[in-house]
Amino acid sequence: MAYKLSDFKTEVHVDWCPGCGDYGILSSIQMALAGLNVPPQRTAIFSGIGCSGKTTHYVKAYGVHTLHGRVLPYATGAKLANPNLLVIAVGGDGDGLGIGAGHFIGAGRRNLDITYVLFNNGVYGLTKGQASPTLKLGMQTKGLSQPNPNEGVNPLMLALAAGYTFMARGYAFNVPELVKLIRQGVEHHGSSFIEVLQPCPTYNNLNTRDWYGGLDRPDPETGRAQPRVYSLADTGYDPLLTPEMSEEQTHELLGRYVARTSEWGERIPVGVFLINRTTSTYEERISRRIPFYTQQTPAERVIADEAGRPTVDLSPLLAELRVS
Amino acid sequence: MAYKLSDFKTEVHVDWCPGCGDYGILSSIQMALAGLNVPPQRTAIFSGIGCSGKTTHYVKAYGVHTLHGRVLPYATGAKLANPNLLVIAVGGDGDGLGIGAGHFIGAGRRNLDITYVLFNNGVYGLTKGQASPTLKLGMQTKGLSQPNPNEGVNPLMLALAAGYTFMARGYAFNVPELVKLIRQGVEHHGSSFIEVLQPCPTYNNLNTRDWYGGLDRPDPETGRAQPRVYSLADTGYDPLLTPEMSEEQTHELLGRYVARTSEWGERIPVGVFLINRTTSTYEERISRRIPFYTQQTPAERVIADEAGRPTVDLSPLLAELRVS
Amino acid sequence: MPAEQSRLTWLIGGAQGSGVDSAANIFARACAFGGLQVYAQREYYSNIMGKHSYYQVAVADRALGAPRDQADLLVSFDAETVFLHARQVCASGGLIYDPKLAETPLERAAAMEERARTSLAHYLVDEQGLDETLGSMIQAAQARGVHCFPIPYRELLQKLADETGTALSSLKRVINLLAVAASCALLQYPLEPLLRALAAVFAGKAKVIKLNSRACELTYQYVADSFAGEKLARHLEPVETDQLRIYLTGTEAVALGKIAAGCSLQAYYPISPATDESSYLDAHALVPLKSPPGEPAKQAALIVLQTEDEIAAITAATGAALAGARAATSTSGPGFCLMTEALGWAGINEVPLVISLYQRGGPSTGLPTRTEQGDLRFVLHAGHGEFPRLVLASGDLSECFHDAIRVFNWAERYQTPVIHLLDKALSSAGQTLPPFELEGVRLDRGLRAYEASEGEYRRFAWSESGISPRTVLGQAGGMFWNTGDEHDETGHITEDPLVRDQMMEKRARKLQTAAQEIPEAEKFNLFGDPDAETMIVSWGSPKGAILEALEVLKAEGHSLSFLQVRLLWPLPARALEALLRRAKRRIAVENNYSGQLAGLIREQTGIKIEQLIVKYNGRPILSDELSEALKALLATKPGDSSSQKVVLTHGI
Amino acid sequence: MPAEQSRLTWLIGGAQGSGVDSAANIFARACAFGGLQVYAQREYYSNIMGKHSYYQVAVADRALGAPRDQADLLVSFDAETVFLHARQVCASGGLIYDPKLAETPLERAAAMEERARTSLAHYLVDEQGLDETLGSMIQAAQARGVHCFPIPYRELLQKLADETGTALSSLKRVINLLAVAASCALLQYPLEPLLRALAAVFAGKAKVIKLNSRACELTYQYVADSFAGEKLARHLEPVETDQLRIYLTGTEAVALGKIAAGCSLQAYYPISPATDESSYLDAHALVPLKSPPGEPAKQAALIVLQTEDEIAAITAATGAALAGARAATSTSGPGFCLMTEALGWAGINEVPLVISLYQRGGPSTGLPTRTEQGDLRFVLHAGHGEFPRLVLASGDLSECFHDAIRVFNWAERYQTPVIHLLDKALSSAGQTLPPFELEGVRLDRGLRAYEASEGEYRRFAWSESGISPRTVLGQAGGMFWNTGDEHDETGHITEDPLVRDQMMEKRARKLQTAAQEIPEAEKFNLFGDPDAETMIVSWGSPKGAILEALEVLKAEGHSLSFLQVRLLWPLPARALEALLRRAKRRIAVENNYSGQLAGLIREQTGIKIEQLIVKYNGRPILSDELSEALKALLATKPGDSSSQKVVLTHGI
Ligand SMILES: Cc1ncc(C[n+]2csc(CCOP(=O)(O)OP(=O)(O)O)c2C)c(N)n1
Ligand SMILES: Cc1ncc(C[n+]2csc(CCOP(=O)(O)OP(=O)(O)O)c2C)c(N)n1
Ligand code: SF4
Ligand code: SF4
Ligand SMILES: [Mg+2]
Ligand SMILES: [Mg+2]
Repeated sequence: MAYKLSDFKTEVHVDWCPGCGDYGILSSIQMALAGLNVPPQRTAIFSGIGCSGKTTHYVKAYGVHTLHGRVLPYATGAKLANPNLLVIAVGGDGDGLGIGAGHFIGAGRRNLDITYVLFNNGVYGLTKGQASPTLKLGMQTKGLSQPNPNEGVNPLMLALAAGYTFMARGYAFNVPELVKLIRQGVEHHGSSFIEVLQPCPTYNNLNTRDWYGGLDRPDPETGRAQPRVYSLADTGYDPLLTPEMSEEQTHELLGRYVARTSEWGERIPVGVFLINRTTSTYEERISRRIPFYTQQTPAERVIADEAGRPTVDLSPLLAELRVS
Repeated sequence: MAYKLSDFKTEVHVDWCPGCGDYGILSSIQMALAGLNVPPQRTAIFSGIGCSGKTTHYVKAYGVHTLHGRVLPYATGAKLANPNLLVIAVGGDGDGLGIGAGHFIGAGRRNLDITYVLFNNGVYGLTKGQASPTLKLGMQTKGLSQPNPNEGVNPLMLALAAGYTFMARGYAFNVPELVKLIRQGVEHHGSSFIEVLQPCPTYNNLNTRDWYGGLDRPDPETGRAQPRVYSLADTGYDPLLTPEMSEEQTHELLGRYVARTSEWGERIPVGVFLINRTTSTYEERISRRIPFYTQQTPAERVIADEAGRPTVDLSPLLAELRVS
Repeated sequence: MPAEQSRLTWLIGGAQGSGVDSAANIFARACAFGGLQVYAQREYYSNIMGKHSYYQVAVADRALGAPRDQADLLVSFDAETVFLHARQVCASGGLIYDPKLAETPLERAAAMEERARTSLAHYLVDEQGLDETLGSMIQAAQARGVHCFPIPYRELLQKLADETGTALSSLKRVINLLAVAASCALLQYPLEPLLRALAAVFAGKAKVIKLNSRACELTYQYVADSFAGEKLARHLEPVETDQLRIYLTGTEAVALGKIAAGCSLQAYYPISPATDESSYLDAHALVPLKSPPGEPAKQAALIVLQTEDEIAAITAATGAALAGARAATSTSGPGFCLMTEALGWAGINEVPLVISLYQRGGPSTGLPTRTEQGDLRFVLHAGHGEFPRLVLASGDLSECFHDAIRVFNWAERYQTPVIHLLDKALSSAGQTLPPFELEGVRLDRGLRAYEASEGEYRRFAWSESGISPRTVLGQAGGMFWNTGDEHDETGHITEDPLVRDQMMEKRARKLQTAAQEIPEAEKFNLFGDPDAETMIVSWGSPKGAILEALEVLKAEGHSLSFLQVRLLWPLPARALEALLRRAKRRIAVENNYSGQLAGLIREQTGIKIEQLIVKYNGRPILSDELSEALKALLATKPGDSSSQKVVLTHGI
Repeated sequence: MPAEQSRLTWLIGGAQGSGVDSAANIFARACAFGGLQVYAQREYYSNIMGKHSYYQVAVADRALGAPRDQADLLVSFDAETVFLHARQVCASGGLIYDPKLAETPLERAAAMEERARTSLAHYLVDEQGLDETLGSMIQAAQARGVHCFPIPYRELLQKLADETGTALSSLKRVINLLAVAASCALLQYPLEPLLRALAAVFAGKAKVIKLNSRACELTYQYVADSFAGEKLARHLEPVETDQLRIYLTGTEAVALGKIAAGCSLQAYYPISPATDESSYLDAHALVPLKSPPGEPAKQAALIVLQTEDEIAAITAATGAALAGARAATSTSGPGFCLMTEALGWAGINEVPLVISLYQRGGPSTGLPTRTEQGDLRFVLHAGHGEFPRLVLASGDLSECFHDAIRVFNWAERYQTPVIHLLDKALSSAGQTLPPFELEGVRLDRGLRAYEASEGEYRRFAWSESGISPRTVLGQAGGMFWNTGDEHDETGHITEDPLVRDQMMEKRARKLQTAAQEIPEAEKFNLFGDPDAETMIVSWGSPKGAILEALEVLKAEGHSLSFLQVRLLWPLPARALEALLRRAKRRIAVENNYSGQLAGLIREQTGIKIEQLIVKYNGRPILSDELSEALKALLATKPGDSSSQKVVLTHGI
């Protein structure tokens, strides 16, 4: 059965500011979902708190708008309980890398089969424009009384350190590409991390749509804008890390990864940065111990008969404790 | 005035297990302090919760044994309030990179002039040997019912992503080297991070003193143990990152950093991995706005005259609000 | 004129981000510059742009302290405002609207709540027999006697554009100002104070002032000309006064108090409605100090640290307090949840720590930009185990300021965390007040061991009062240890059962000391007739509405007293009990579901406050709905069970 | 024989990590295999090796439920144990010690608390006129009539080494077993059950069993030979019984309850004293299911997730609950602090979530391995704003098991978080019990919308009971939205004041429904003489000590009743009030500082429980100190103010 975009749209009034990058991300998620052939009811989207957090209400799928910074553990619990759910987590940069940074690391280490889309706008949108953890040192967006005294954290570097096995960056206003990235992320087995560059026209007056598009630096010859955002794939960058690769090849890839992810300002690469095929997913690790894990999921387990009598047989456990 | 080791020792009974690596770290801290020529009363040591957290009680300096995972923000507040204090933070790997990982990132972004010593024993010691966030995937230490299902996080990679400007790794049973590293860390301007490989003979039966020392793999010729731990400095590794370096040189260094920090198992490098001189400290950034910050510190500010009358003059602020 | 008449309620609404706040701000200042006093209350969604927000500005020739349900003049420039608020306008009141929107159907107000839309459709179609357009709303209002004034905003702007040579598109942000100018004209309030307000708000921007002033003049003239015949019953007249006045919000009052108290470090994580306080402090990081005349102005540092989360905020503030700074954090419910563990740490380590807690609608994310007094019981018991804390609740902006100073004094005197309880209603309330005075203010840094001697000093030395002289990190001779574990006198860990008992008792005694030392006047206020049969009991922000209701009831011959509890912990149980026992009928008024103060009072005094008036829809208690509710209650018998819990539901 | 006589208290101490636990475990099982019943209590420091720990094992021919202060036989193999516990041995009791340590001076017990050392020095030197050695402790004990038995551990080990050809150094871990064998010999208890216990504990390790058995035989013989003359007053006799019995701890009882309840995901972060429960579950991740005889045994999955912190633990459990699993988390005070925000989220989203909270000494890190009932008030109000929760406290191991099932039923039936209140005393208590029966157990999954239809289903549909049929993530046709914000019936955000009121009221009504539906027998227990003048009121773990004290007092002619409150929220106020009013004198017994239940009862019923017996030194209430305190109280007049608060201070 094929799904349409409208199958993934609710009727809830979208209350983002005009021109917000969130619109592009929302459409991309909806389009990616429509293309995946998974019924909306098998899909659960989790979100954090922020402008970005409202996304779940606009998508027609099970939608869980959680607490500030906690989107990943909520999503983790649901996916663990029912590994057959398609689980997507979304949230802001403050949500994910400020208050939620600890969970970001924790989830990366697990490599559960979920996809995390980070709305990177450099600010705390919903609380009126304070610096988010990704805002670079010395930048002074509209809402700040002084230049940012903190260095901005690089989400992709952090994701690498945390252990995510699929890393990509998209741009909110390049919807077709973003749809592809999200789809790839969902199809990847393991934890996928997708950073999305998201203009916030209301509070981030530095990294605007025009700025990403390079409108401030037209080509002297053609007069055309020279976008800052460029495609990694176009440079021949190969993101694949496989078990076959030698230590040297691995280091070469990681070196490239670090070099490319640290590019910022004049040229900003988007695309897939890393696909790590050298490790197992959390689900696989559980299945080693519990072979029937994905067939008889914890969520769907029948715990009682019709009369409510427990299906569990305590006697082997009681026998371990017997003192008679 | 020169200080002796004993100037930094309290009479509190040390209650670590025999053979615990913490003893080596404690001595190293005390010796480093004795060598720094800073009076004990100008020094404040903060610790998290865990076996490692008890360190503060054994050091004769202001000692603040905080909450599980929160050592860095407590230390940050104290240092910010009194930038003339020598502030050292210590804690376990669970403390710092599990529950405290978010603060680890936050502190790195700030680059305040503090030194953080992480006791990496691969386990949660004080709660009886659960896997800590640094324990590698698939390892099964004594206390675990199954192989570790999480990938271990690499503290030095995380530190790089977070933005620390001095990164080093020491070994608990190489006290002279560790003393040097701690001293260098304290003398560095900015946030220093020192990971210490710490055997926990009680719960970590894999990464033991013997294992680090390579007793399990004697040289076939000499029969002598071939230690896993080796000195980075001996390989000619140069950790310095300066503003003069080109982008290429920077990438080369970062590539080396990533390669070296990912070594584990047969060869484990220790020493200084990175000294980043390309950025300012948090104190410097504050001083730009508040030029007298380090002279008239927030902590020592006189807020009232002898009669208790506030020294503040509200009138300029009230004038801003005048409606008459 | 009677009390009722001297007060005018002006209400402006519009989409978030469309200038409602600045219009209200300018109108309030215009009133203030005309010698009047104002009380303003802001309502808005947890949203940045597009959802409906409104501002109510109450104006009178005397101090006001509460919002009201009924409006005298409703000012709108979008359709949603008319739909939502027209029914609030009193029969002889006025309504300003954009005639271009007359055809707008209800369904076009896209951001409106479904429930409101349904109820409006019912009102228009079923009750009024009209269609679902804005025009019908106007018609229905007119039918009730409301004077409706169409203001052709677009034309006025066009005129302004033509006259000043500005592009029409860049004038959109001026619409809200036109609405203000129109209000002044209709209220026959002179233009001059409005122009002064403009000059003050846009100080330094001559061009903006000029353009805006011209816009006001144009509109004022237009309205005066167009509606000369149709008269509003209510006027607004400037008052001569040489009183100095400031206009500020609750968060600013708290921030000023912190600055006066010498707070030198505030650590915070952004959260509504607390953030504004930290933003104000951050913008005033260089604190002016008194300097002898002639000498260059001196300054001190106030560090505002935006942390990675609230756990970092409270722990960083604690670290700073240990170093000797007066340190604080400021938050709201969700953030406070994350602080409870560190609160206990500060408690067991006897750290002077100030927490400003702005309550908002709960539970969970709840109603992030709406008000509630739902956290009282939580703050009393937050943190596992038992340790001393003080909890003080402010009831108005003046208390906000002075209490913000007081909590630092208590924190240092009793060496323990102090929670300053505030809420969204207070935080966003705007009010004219006489400038705060530091004359009588004294800062008390508590017991300090400035000359502690090495090796002898014991941070937690036993004492009768429970208080031990304190040193700070870095001080010579005063070395101490802290730990979240139970500790001995030097601060080292102990699990000895007897030392444990002593330490528990030492800490608990500090609270007894505080209870004895703090003057009654700082613990509670008694208003109204102390011998009245009926006593209202409340705390925090309902104060203003209660005082206004008391006046109204008094005018109607009902004499009541009002016990405002300020120190909620340690609760002055004995004194309260004595007062409460004097009344025959007791009514608790609280902005929460269960009547938390009433519960606390019963626990501590045994007295059951039989009647509760509560409100939990996220809106502040309005003085007129409260007086109605009180009147209805007074008409019942005290024991009547049907009136045990009255729920107030007004507000939009 | 009188009740008092049938009980023996055996106490073993030693440095952490030296085998005290396994010795106690084996002794307890040896008693159990002899048909006796035991109740064991463990005390230890927050330390891995070296600090003093001890285990008390009470033995009788009937069920026991509480620890006691006085010991009949003290078993030691280090010096510190003798110093600390010798004075606890009753006059005709026994003391086993290592004669090699006789010269050990007090100061050599390096890990001892300073306060204890000082007080011991005072006892030995000032009171007894002796020197500060272990020998003097023995001497003083003997002077009191205590029989002291020197056991030459080293020689016995040497003999064992020689006999079995094992290296002496590898036999160190056997010392504790020698002490057990010596105890049995002195108590004239047969060797056979001890050998059975060994076989059970080391099942599968034939060599270890053999060596240990030989060690026991050797020692047993040696003691029988050496101390044939010196007789202990107390014997221990096996009892014939064909009752089945298990021996387990409180955490195991809770874990078994969770398994029986069908819990399939537990998320946790390590913390004392909760961790053991999760470790047990983790070790039993493959849950056995009932299968028809002959068919292969079926299994189900129980996922135990160790998270990065407690916030992740509670939120992951919530996510799992939303997916349909019976999900739980388990923690202690500091961890619970971090869970309060997410508790509110589960509350507003009506998620069935179970939290097992093991209270320990607070505040802050406090006394991490000691007990307290200090968190009652905190859990009642944890989380900002107001939302429903149920709180159930278990008083013994059998309740631990059944309540662990019950809380899941309630969580699903009332679709809200349920807190299962436990504490360190319960968690580490070891007890013989009949094997748990699932006969009467029924699992109630509450209202589910299994056949919800797309587009019509509303997760938070209005209902009289407050409960709406629930669907789970992934279910066809039951799509819902959740948010921490206030929501409408479908779960989308709303800030509408009327919808808000409805939702607050809907959620609150669930609690009323629960209050009506839950049978009284699950809300509280009334023990003793229901018409007694004096009523003891308590909750949780003091139950055992109170029941024992009641027996003692009854034997002395005092008739009392005991009201054990189990459902703490919603508190069955009306029923409690009726019971409490029947008594003339009411005494609350609590393991905390302020008497939190007494406060709650006063708040909810108006009844002031005048007399409090509290304990807050981190140790459980001991049945003998409690009966003494009760006797003293009963000797005073009810209104006597000097006896309003009695503080129990015993325990080491
Ligand atoms: C515990 C807690 N602290 C603070 C807040 C207030 N808060 C709401 S949204 C937000 C920041 C949003 O920023 P971001 O995550 O970057 O999302 P954006 O709005 O930019 O999409 C904050 C701090 C909260 N809801 N909960
Ligand atoms: C909030 C909270 N959760 C859990 C604990 C329990 N706890 C005490 S120590 C510890 C782990 C210690 O591990 P690590 O930080 O690695 O230190 P180590 O003992 O290994 O030195 C934990 C989880 C706590 N004290 N506080
Ligand atoms: S504030 Fe920024 S992020 Fe939020 S909706 Fe507006 S534009 Fe988007
Ligand atoms: S448990 Fe491990 S880390 Fe803790 S004191 Fe013992 S050896 Fe050291
Ligand atoms: Mg953001
Ligand atoms: Mg560790």
